[in-house]
Amino acid sequence: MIDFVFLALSFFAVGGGVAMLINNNPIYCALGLLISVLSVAGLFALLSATFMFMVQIIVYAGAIMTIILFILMFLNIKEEDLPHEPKKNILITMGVILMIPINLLILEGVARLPDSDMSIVEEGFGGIKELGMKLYTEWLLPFELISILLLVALIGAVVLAKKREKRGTSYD
Amino acid sequence: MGAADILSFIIFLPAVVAFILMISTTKIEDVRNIAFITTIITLILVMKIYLNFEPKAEMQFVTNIEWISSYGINYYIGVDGFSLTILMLIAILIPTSYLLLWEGRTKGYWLNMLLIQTGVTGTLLSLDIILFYFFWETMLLPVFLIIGIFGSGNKVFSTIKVTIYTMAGSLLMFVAILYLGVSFFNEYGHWSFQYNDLTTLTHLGYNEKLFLFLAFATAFAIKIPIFPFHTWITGTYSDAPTGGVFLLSSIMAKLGVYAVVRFMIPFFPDIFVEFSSWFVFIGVFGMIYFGIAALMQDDIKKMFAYSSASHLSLIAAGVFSLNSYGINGALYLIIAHAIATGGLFLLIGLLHEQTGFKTIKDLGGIAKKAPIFTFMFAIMLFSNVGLPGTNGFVSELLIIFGIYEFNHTMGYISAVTVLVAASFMLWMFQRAILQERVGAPLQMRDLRIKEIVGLVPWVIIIFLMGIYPDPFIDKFEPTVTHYINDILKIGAIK
Amino acid sequence: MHTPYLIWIILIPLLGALLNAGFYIYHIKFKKLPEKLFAIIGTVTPFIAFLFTLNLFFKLNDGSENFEQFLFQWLDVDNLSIEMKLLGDKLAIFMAMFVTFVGWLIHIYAVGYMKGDDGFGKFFAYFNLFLASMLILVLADNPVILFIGWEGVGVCSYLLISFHYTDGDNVMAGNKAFIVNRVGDLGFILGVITLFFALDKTGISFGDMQANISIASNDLLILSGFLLFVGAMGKSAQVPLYVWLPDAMAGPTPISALIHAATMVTAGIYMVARFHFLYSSVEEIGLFIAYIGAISAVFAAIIATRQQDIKKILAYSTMSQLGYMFIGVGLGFYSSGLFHVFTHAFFKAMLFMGAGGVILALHHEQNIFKMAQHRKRLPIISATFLIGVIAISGIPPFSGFFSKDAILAAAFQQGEYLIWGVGMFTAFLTAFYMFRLYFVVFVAPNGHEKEYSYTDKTITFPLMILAVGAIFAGFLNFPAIFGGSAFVDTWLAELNSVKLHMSHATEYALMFASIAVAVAGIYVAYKKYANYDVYKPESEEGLIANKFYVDEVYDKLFVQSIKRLSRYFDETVDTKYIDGTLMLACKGFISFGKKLAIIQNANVRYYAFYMLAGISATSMYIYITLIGQ
Amino acid sequence: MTSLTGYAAVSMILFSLGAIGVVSRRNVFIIYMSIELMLNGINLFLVTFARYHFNMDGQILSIMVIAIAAAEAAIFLSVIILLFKTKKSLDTNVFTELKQETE
Repeated sequence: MIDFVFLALSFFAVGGGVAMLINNNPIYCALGLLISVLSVAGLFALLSATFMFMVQIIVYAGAIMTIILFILMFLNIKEEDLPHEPKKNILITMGVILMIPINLLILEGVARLPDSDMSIVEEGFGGIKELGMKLYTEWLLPFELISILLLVALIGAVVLAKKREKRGTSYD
Repeated sequence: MGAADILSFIIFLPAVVAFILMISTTKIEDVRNIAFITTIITLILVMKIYLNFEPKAEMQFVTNIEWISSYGINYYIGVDGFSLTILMLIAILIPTSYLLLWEGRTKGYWLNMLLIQTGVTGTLLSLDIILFYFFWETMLLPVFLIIGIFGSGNKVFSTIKVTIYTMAGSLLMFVAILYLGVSFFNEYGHWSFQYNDLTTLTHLGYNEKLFLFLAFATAFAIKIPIFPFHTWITGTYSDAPTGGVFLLSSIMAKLGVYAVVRFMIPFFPDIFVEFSSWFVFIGVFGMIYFGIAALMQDDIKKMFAYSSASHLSLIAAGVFSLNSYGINGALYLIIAHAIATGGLFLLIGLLHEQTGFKTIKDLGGIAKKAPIFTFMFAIMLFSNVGLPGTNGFVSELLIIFGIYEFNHTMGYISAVTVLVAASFMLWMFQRAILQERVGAPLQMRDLRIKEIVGLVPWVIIIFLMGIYPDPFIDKFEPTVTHYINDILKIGAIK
Repeated sequence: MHTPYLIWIILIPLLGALLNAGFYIYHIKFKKLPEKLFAIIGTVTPFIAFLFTLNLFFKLNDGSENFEQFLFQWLDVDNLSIEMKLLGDKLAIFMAMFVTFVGWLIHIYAVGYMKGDDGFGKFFAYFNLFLASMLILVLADNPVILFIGWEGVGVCSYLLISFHYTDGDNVMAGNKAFIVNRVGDLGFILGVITLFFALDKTGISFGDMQANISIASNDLLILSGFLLFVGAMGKSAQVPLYVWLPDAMAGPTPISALIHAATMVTAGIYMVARFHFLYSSVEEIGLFIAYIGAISAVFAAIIATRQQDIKKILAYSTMSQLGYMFIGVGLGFYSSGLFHVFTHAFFKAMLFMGAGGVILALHHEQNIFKMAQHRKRLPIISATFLIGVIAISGIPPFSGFFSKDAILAAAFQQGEYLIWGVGMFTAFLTAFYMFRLYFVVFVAPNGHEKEYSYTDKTITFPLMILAVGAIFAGFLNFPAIFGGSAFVDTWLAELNSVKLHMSHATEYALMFASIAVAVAGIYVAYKKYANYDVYKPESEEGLIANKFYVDEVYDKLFVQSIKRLSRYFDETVDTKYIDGTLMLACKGFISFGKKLAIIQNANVRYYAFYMLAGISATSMYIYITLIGQ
Repeated sequence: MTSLTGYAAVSMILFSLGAIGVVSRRNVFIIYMSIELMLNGINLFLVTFARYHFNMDGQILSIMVIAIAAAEAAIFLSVIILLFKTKKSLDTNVFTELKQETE
């Protein structure tokens, strides 16, 4: 059963990614990504990372994907705005060829690791409580730094997106 | 503050002031005044060193503390008769030159001038060769900026040319320095880059020494410059701003010669002796070559670039003649030439700013409008030509004596120096300054009181050193004798 | 004997120079000062120097030892120990005396001549500086200090010749004088160095060198003697380094009088006399000097016969007379040579000053064919000029006769009949061209109505004093043959390597011959020029009038070729070969860089692609090695 | 099937797809999404190994990654808006302002 779920989720994750890769229209791409992200969330659940599962759905599927779609609509991109990509397929093939050795190497390395139990853990792993305890004790400083980073990104986004008064004066 | 700390203070004061000024104020007057006061303070400190200095051969006011201890690199500075004389020269020339650069500079200009001062004094005083290399390169950065930003004409090209040229030489030197350090480690089992330690190397083979010698020689020859490594000077001197060209010609070029004496003689005495005749030949040849090439230059700055090169070649020939006359004379000419050429470049800078011309054919009639300017110009010119009564004469006389003792034929040829400089200088003086201009008279104001005050010490030094040279020679003569008797002769036997 | 006096002889004119310079700067920068101030400083200082010298002269005459004064150690490097020391021996005091005296008179003359000039104060500053340098030269105890004075007078002459610097030609003449002199200086320095090393570095003062002269090998002595004489050639305008002297007439007349008649040009002779110990030990070089002197004498005299510029005639005449002096010193008769220097200073200075008076009166007209019959209008100048002309022509009892005759007699006695013959011929030419000058300027019928300027007293006063000198200076060395004491000969006896000893009959015969030659010259000149029609000036063509085209040849040979060489060095060697090679390397790098820059197309995707390719290749490598294990 | 290798393979494939997208596509949006996909792949890897080692540090790291991805999303998207406003295009080949003009 678990195997089946894993296979299905993997299929959707990879399929979403491929869809994103080959589609021309950003909307379809975004949908492909959405599928992929949701499947990855499912995989997180399979790996007993319940909190991660939630975060993935809320942040990715909820927040980021919404922003992407929102901006796509906001920009009102027409067909002629899209870049003309005549050599897309050749490039993708080349990319695939390039990626194969990397994949091989990493998977070879992973395969050499000793096998271990990957079954779902019911209690005391990956839940909000356990993760929260760790996050606010051991990882407090990185956590705070991340929050500052988010603040900076927030301000930066506002500054970047705001209306310029005049060309050339904004850098002074 | 102990006496030894004064040297560190002298080195770093300008840079520290420059950094403080950089972040604190933007008013140009403040920047300039503070920079000027800084240089005056350094002058006073150097005076103190000069007076406390005993005319002996060994290093004085030594500071030697660990800097990068795992590789035996030390912050090792000190002063002897050689460096003291040049240090004094720098300390006097820089503040007075500020008086001539007083108006119309920007903040960056002054800051760079201060940084250059740190670079040159550091180069001059460091006795650890890595430290020396550090300052040697530091000195290049502000020059790069000052020419690139404040220059005129084809300035970007000139900047890049001078930088790459010098860097190429420095790189060779750096490799040689590392090689020396590693050899020292192999021989003694611990690291050291102090110049007196490196002189004790004994395991170096002849070929190794030869290559190291050539690497050093290339670096210094480019800086000096010696034929045929000179092609950067004309463009650079012509395009550099007044202050930059002043520092380049009157101080930095001299450091090349200084480095030859400081490092090359002790490191490779035997190679030095073996190749000295070649270098004397190149020096004498360069002196004549540059002198002749200067004759038909139309750009005054280019003419003086060649003239500088001509004198520096003579200095190099003096150094390589390996006797007391030659080296003393070369040192004396370093001072004489620094003052004369520095003054001339500053005055030409003034002329260029006032009239907008620096080509001889466009100039003329200056003497009528600016008599004091012409007077000062003439004195500097005469010193450069080497007239008796000015310091130029004493040095040229000694160098000719030195080269004559080294090799009679070379000596006869080297005496042509009395002709070479005179011919083009006076011709230029006639056309650019004295004789009436064809066409409308130029706008030119005479020197201000401030500028006269700036130049008077130079004039006094020119005549004092020309009329009564003995006390000046006495300051560095023991060092020279020490070099010749203890290092060169012993080294040559080894 | 140590005396603190000596330095003051130099310092006082130097002080005058500094004061004048200071006041002049004040004058142009702040407030106008009266000319009188400069004039007083300028004229009083040489006079005081003269009085000092005179005092020393009398002391020496009373049998005092040589004076010397050690001032300070000038330089001390290795074996080279140069002292700033002054030496007042008989030679030096003799020279200093007439330098200060004639110099003083010319200073006075200059007050009148330069009146109203913008650079009045500057002129006197230069003038005093010149005198001070000349005195350094004369009183120096070693050749290096001598050289300081030597170059000092060179600089002053440069400054004075190009005094009216706004005219490029004047400055060019100054440059020429300076550079040709520098050629001489080159010889001088090398001569000193050669001698110093030839003497095994035993010392550089004249005394030391004289004492050790036997150490040196003969070859080196000849070489150094020759090189030193090259210096003298430059300074004293001998063939082939004479070309600057005629051009130097571009300067105001007092300069010509002071520099090119009385003092500076005689420095060469003085220097040779100073090195008498060297020249008397190598006779070859002495003879060489005498021959150069003879060639210069006749060469200049020939050119002088066809010149039209009054000052140039006098300049060539100076050169010719200097040739005589070199004959004297070259043959070892230093006292005769120096005596001629002495008398020449009087009459030539006077001639120049007279010429200057005429030029000034005619508003700077210098062509002799454009001035005529001044005898009535300028009686004093005319009279003194006549005295000078007679003196230089060698008519007894005027001073020139005695000095010139002594030199010619010396040449005859030494068996150098060629030199003697050339000398006699030159004497004929001298009489001819000097009287040509006199007749054309003062006697020939006047065709020009010119307005005359007022002639200042300061101009005529020195003329008259000098006229007295020109007449009677000869008696200072009245030959023994006439019952005289030959004062100069005995005074300078220590220098002479040879003594005049001939029968009275020969001596009388020689004297008669030289008088006859001079009279013949005067007669020819009279015939041709006494009633010369000045409306038909002589043509300016021909070999002689063009000074044998020497200037042109020098220009082609040296100046133009060096200019061409300079251009070649700058444009071809530097720019094309050396820099060209470097730039070629740079251009190679640049074009290579441009080719590489194609992959740097600013498109981040491509950069990512390169990165990925790199990682991929690395992974491939690692994977293969991993599998292989 | 639910072994370590399986998860690793999925995450690697996701990462590879993202990387291929970055290098082969010219649409800025799709490049952005590809980057997100790569981050997802990495997250999956981290979480997989967190489970493998039974240590939650991996999960915390992946939370950090998500936070950074969020920050990146904010900046990237505003940059895209700006670029689209000025260039009227989503083609990366147009955004070559920093290229030096060679003659």
